[in-house]
Amino acid sequence: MINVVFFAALREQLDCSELLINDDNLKTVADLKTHLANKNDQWQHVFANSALLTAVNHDMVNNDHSIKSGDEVAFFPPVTGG
Amino acid sequence: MINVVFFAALREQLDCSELLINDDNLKTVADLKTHLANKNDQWQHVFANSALLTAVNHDMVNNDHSIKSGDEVAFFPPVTGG
Amino acid sequence: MTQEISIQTADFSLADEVTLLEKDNAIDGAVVTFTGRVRNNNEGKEVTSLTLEHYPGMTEKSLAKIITEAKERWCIGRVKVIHRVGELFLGDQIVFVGVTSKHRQDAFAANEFIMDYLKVQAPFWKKEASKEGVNWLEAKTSDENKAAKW
Amino acid sequence: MTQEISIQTADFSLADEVTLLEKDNAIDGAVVTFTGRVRNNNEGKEVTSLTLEHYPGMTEKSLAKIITEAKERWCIGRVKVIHRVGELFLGDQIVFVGVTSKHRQDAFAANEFIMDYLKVQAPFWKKEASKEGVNWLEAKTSDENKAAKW
Repeated sequence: MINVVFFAALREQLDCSELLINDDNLKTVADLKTHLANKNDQWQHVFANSALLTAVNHDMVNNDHSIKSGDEVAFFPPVTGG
Repeated sequence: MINVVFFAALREQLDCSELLINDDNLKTVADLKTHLANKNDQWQHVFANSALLTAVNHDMVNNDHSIKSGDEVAFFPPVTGG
Repeated sequence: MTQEISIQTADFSLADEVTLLEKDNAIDGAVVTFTGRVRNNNEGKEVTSLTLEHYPGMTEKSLAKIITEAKERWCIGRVKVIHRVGELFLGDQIVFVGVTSKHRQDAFAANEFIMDYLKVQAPFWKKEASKEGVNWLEAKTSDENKAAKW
Repeated sequence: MTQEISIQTADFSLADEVTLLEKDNAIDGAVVTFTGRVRNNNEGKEVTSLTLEHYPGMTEKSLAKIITEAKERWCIGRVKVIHRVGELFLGDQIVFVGVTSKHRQDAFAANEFIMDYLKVQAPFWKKEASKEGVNWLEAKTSDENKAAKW
């Protein structure tokens, strides 16, 4: 089970803040993104954005980062704090 | 008439904070320094220090800066504020 | 020693934070602070308020990493980072970074480094309300460049 | 608008100074402050007090020049420089520089520039009292180098 969370503009575009994925075939962040993008056109559009950032267990990671059951994977737009 | 002032360690070494010089032959800072250094051995010693700074009318200047009657010429060690 | 990182909705007091940074700290002669506030103007729009969202847990972790890196790069004493979240209005304080050091250039560099990295790595997002409506701010390339220079 | 430069024997309040820098100033989102205090230790000596002498008239003129140059180099809003003179003790505040700007890097750079130039151009001298006696501080080559880098 992977816990997927979304923030800021991304959360609003998807109208979703959190979902659980149970699919042992998803080995990397890239796999998960492809899986989510296949939900529908809106998700496809959002995940086509190359500026999208990913964090696994609170650390920023790249698309080839491995994921496993129990991980929290976050997707969000470039940060704008400070 | 030139008003000469001394600060900090320099003032203490010379035991003098201010003096008036009335000598139309002193055309530059260098002339004035030579004149002052000739007072005695202690003044000679103090004015031999190349780190000595000079300000004329509150602006830092070099040895070849011109001086004229009415000027305030200050001599002091490198500054240590802040 | 107080916490180095605070994410809070409440306002903060610059004076209180500096007092804490200096308390029982006779070895550090330099204190550099940065305070960021809500400006009335951003790229020509009249801003009325900002709403700040963050990613609890990751925020603290990313700021702790940035502080650790600053301590590895410079000889600094104490550090405090405060970032507010929620709705903020014109003139409100958003962020505070305070750094003490023996020699001033360490506190200057570490403070600017922390702000530059916070801007591109800490998971905060600003939603801006202006007369033209409400919209999420876009990240700036210039901020990426500032962080990359260190 | 208050005076940008103050040479004083009295202490100052960081909070009051920052409040003045921010007052009716909705366009500047960034405030950077530097505060320098008397440390308990300088090159291995246990310092008990400092006495600061300055050259009235030239001090103000040299600081005004430094501030003007900072304003020419960076896009900054308000500036305040306070330097205390007279006898100061352990932990006492010596110097304050506050700079506001729209974009943070201007305030950071201008503030450090002002401090670096103050250190080598403003006519202040420190006499240090420690257990080893009283002596005038020597200027540091490192300070010359810091000013030269701008």
